[in-house]
Amino acid sequence: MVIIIGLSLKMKISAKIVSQIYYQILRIREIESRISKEYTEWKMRCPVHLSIGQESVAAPLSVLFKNKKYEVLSGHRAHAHYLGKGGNLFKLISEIMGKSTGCSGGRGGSMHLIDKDVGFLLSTAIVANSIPVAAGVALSKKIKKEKGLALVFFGDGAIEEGVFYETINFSIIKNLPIIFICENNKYSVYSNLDVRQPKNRKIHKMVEKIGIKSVFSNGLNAIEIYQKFLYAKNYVERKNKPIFLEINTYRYLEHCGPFDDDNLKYRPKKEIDFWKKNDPLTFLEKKYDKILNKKKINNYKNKISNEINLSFNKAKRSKYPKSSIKDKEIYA
Amino acid sequence: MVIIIGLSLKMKISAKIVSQIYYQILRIREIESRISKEYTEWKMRCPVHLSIGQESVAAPLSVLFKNKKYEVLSGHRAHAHYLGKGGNLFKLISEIMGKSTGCSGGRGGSMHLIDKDVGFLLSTAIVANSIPVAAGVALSKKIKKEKGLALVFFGDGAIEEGVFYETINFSIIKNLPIIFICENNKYSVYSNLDVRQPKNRKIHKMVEKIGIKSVFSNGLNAIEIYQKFLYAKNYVERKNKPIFLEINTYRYLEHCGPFDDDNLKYRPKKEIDFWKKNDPLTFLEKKYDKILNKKKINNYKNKISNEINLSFNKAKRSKYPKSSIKDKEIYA
Amino acid sequence: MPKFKYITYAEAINEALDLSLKKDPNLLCYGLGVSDPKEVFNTTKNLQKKYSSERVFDIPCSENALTGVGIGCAIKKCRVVMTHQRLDFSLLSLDQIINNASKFYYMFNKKIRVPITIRMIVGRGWGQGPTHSQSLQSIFSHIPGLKVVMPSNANDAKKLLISSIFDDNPVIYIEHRWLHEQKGRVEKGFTKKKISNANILKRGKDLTIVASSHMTTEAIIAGKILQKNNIAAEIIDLRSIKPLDFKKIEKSISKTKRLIILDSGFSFGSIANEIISSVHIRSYKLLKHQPIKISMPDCPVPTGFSLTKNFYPDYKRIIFECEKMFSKKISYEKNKNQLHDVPNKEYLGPF
Amino acid sequence: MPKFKYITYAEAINEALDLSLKKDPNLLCYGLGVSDPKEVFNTTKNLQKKYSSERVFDIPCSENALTGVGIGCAIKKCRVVMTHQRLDFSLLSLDQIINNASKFYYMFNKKIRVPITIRMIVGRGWGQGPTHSQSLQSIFSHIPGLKVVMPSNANDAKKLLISSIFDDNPVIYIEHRWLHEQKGRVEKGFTKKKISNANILKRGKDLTIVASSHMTTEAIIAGKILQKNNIAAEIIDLRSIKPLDFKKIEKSISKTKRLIILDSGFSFGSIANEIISSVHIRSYKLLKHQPIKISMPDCPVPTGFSLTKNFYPDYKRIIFECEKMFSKKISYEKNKNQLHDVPNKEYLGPF
Ligand SMILES: Cc1ncc(C[n+]2csc(CCOP(=O)(O)OP(=O)(O)O)c2C)c(N)n1
Ligand SMILES: Cc1ncc(C[n+]2csc(CCOP(=O)(O)OP(=O)(O)O)c2C)c(N)n1
Ligand SMILES: [Mg+2]
Ligand SMILES: [Mg+2]
Repeated sequence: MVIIIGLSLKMKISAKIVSQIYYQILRIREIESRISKEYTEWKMRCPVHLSIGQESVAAPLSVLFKNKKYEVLSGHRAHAHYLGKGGNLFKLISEIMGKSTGCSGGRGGSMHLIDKDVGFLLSTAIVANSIPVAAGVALSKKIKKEKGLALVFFGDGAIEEGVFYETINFSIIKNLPIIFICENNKYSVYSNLDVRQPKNRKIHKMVEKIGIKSVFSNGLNAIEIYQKFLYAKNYVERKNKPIFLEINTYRYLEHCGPFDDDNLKYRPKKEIDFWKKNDPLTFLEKKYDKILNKKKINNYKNKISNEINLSFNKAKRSKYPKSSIKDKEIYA
Repeated sequence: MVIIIGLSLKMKISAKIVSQIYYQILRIREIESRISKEYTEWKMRCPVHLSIGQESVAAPLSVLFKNKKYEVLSGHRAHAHYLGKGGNLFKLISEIMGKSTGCSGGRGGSMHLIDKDVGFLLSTAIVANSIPVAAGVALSKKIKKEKGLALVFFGDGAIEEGVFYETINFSIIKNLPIIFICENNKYSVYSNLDVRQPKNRKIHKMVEKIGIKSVFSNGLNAIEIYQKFLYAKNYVERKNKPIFLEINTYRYLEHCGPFDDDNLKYRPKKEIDFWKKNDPLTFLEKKYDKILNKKKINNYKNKISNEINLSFNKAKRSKYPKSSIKDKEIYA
Repeated sequence: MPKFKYITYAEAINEALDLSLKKDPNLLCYGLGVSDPKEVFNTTKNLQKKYSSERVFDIPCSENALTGVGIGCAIKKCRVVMTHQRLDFSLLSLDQIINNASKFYYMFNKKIRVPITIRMIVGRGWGQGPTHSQSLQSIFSHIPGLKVVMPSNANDAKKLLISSIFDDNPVIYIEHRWLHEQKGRVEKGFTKKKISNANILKRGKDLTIVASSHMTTEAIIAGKILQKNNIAAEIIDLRSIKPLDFKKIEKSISKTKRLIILDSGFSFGSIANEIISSVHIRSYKLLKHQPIKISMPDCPVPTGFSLTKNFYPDYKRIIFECEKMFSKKISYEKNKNQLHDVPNKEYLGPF
Repeated sequence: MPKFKYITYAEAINEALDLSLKKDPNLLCYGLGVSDPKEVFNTTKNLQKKYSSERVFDIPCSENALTGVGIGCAIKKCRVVMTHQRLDFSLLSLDQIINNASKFYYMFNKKIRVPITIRMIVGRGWGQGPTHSQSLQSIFSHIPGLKVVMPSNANDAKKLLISSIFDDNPVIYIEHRWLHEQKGRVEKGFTKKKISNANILKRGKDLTIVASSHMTTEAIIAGKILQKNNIAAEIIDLRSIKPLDFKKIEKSISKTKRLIILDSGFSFGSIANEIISSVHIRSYKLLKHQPIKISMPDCPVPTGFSLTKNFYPDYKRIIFECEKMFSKKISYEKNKNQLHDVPNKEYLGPF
């Protein structure tokens, strides 16, 4: 039997999927915005790297990879992936607030999230260092003949760390079931790709030459992203090989923290405007106006707003953990 | 003015150059063979990684890069590069014997060679870790507006270390004057490329996609290697950009030590035979029989044999260094 | 004209870099963020503008290669100052630091030198957490061939940085994020301070307190409280961890016969042990009371607000130990309820 | 059937791996050379053949990624044993070991465990030189969350390796190249030894000698010589550096009142200091004589034959210190002129 894994963007998309994707983008947007707003009460005392603008990269998780057999790992900018994967909002907010009800018991903070129950394996704060860990997760699935695959999210900066290449190489040799997702927002902190990588480099083309199947998705269109993820999923599950996915996207706020930092002028106004004009939510609203009508959107907003209010309030009322430095906390 | 850097292999090669290249290959071969022979007196008490079979990669150094402004760095298998660059044979043998007259005073051994006077900057024993150091040397030349360029030699195993990619990336961004030379002998210790890198990967093609000019040379033909080096030199000096050169080659003896290890059978007999049949010396003797006649070769052999005898004898008579662990030996 | 000015630790570092870049036209200064709008907490302010992007530049996220590049420059007599915004990021480059930089001078028989300075900033507070707040001076000072300095105030920060840069050895220069905004009286001009000279911050006859970097801040507070309670503590600021000025410590304890060491590193294998062990080996009967080691617990640093409370040793710990040591109650006003996870009131996260 | 057999340290390791691979079908064993003809000095002999190349395999030269891969497997309950033919190569992977493996259990609130064992072999002799012979247990044991074991004999090598593999924490398992060929009486079967239990190799009332790994070999020789000279040394083999069995040391010195510590690491910041410091802090008046630290000098290890002579501390150093400690001449036959850079006569380089 020949398996054909087509990558046709003309594939028919159901209204349900459009709605689901839209809903998830909206949800992540609203949650991150609320974090941004409440941050200035200075009660969330840990660094936060918000994903506003980049939500559509995470949204397909909620449709395609909800099952626990799909295991997600991420880096410092992980809220969206955690939420997309079905992570619990209350536990996320608790964690950022340092409460005992946090997904990492307040020990990890925004950059160290975990929720094994939904297959969100972990996120780490050192650029690129969860990439090989994800490959290990994929390897363990092969060894244990588990179904599913591993997904790991990282930025364009991570492409500059040697461990990225080492991991891609190894994943090819071992045919690991893993999707590598590079969320290319063109910046590492305040530094443009130009000072960090060769001009005109196409990351996915370079990566392809290492020997791994590589796919690019236009990040302006959340449905295209969804389709590329679907393709990637089919590719890995049917071919038993790893795949690399580059998605270009844009962060609206500052690298770390709750504000926008357009005043610092490290990003051209034209560039910012371009991305905001093509915001994923507006894009979908326009393109699928039949599906995404006012009423539906308002319903979504209400539902999300309720979820947010409940979670934030509960998190605020939750207790701080007590410190323990006993050996049994440090050694298993 | 348009500068054309041609890469025509039909370029006319002078008899002088053929002779020089042949001489250097022969010289390195004879020296390494003598080391191999005398090693079993167990007086050279340090690991040695011999270059027998791979000499033609180093030979062009003696013709094209003799000047001190060309600065060479290498790894664990460095004798050939040291010799090709004009390093002193007596100092090399002394170093391997641990004598105070060694190029590193007996402190470094075979894997840590240095001879600044001839522009052999250093070799190190950790796979790939002299690669970024070489890029730093190239950067310093740019800063100080020095002429020349840096050359760094490493194996196919080094391609697997992340630092290699990091360095290539940086050298492109900064337009560093450097030639990266990958001596691809298909093995890392006993491990075939197959268990370490994707099947059918062409290293130079992968590296090219990182964004650096890349060139491949057939390692069977020492004159082609010479020509590719010449091309690389012109490229770097005229374009002020880095270049990557892959040369396929073959090691005749064991990875580390004086013997052959064909009995271990980790390399197919056919493969070994193929390379030995196409030995660089025989290849040149056949192809340039007019230039390389018996008499000339005998002259060369005598000259080299004299050099070797003198150097070995002098090294044997040389003193061992005294140990000092005083602070002034460790801190400059 | 006054010989001093009153500037912050960050400004002092900036001045040291500025003067050094001016002095040595081949000096390079690079690291993630050195030319970005925040300029590494202002420590690299204006340097790129002044000295060009050839010499002062931002880098890719490639800590390992860029350390090797720095070593390559250094052996060619282009000195280098490389910066890590957090010490933790330098762990990616330990092969270069340990297998190359620290060993070249000795193993190449003194034929090359590696004048590279690696700035590492230790984070603290505001949820820096386990991977943004490690103070690993122990690891670096264990390696022969490296020097390790940890300035505690603006004047030392400036002079020790200039000395580090113009030292012909690899120097690990460890800053503390909570010191950057502290002001101090700083000598003007291109001035150095010998690496290996501890500094007596306060004289006293009853007790020797050894500290370094941000820990000296706590030692000073404790010193004042103790003084009011008729205990005269001598406070020694190590300045450099390696070489370690053991002589000055020995001299002090032969007078005070009592020793407390503050260490910002994890307890097991901390430099505090090196000092206590040396005291024990060289004059094992000298002390009237067992030496006290006050260090970070052997536990990853948690992120949450409540968890870091009482996690870091502070002046109260010193007082507590002194109460036992001198068998007396020591009275002091508890600090007004300042938040424990910020260096000062003006500080708002997240960085 | 006898319960013991007489095999080498390398064979004991091989047996531990074999039994563990059999016990746990998800256990992986990989590293450079594990399936090559030399099979890591025979320690991984036949394992690939027996357990397939899925579970036992050679890797690319990518120490950093493969450590991360091991961590990823481990959190998914696939235990991993990774091997470095030299400890020095592990320096490429310290970000994974320190920022990830050591911290996951605590920072993720005990929700994941990292049962990875990283074997590291310390080289010595035959020109191993500065980058193939470092014994950096100090660095690893400074990090909370890691365990560090250093077996000194075949039986411990086997039992501690099994324990390390089935421990739910990251364990750094440090072997010494010169022990691989040493034979010992090894218990048969799948047996473990608790990590954190030091071992009293010899009882004595006059002096406590603490050692670990290959250094115990020297301690044993010295112990015999001392015995003949009427000095009864108690020899403690640490077995694990972290956790450290300080209780056993304390008990011994409260009897002997004298302490010598052998450490194969560089002196400054060595674990010997941790022990001496703990003794000083907990019972600073106990010893009748100052404690003695015998360690490697603070100097990169040179390569040349003549330079490594007298570079490594040996039993003669112990005797020398004891002569001072007990103020008496100790007589012993000097060893026949055996070469100092090989573990035994059969050994011929270069590896
Ligand atoms: C090894 C390491 N170096 C530097 C940092 C500091 N840092 C945190 S996030 C970041 C930017 C990374 O950029 P990218 O990977 O593109 O992710 P983005 O923030 O754009 O999502 C940097 C440099 C770090 N955490 N780890
Ligand atoms: C980081 C590191 N890992 C492993 C080793 C052990 N080692 C020494 S040489 C070598 C082989 C490297 O192969 P390659 O780069 O192809 O060079 P070749 O020996 O073939 O010339 C290895 C793995 C090392 N020295 N450093
Ligand atoms: Mg980015
Ligand atoms: Mg090779």
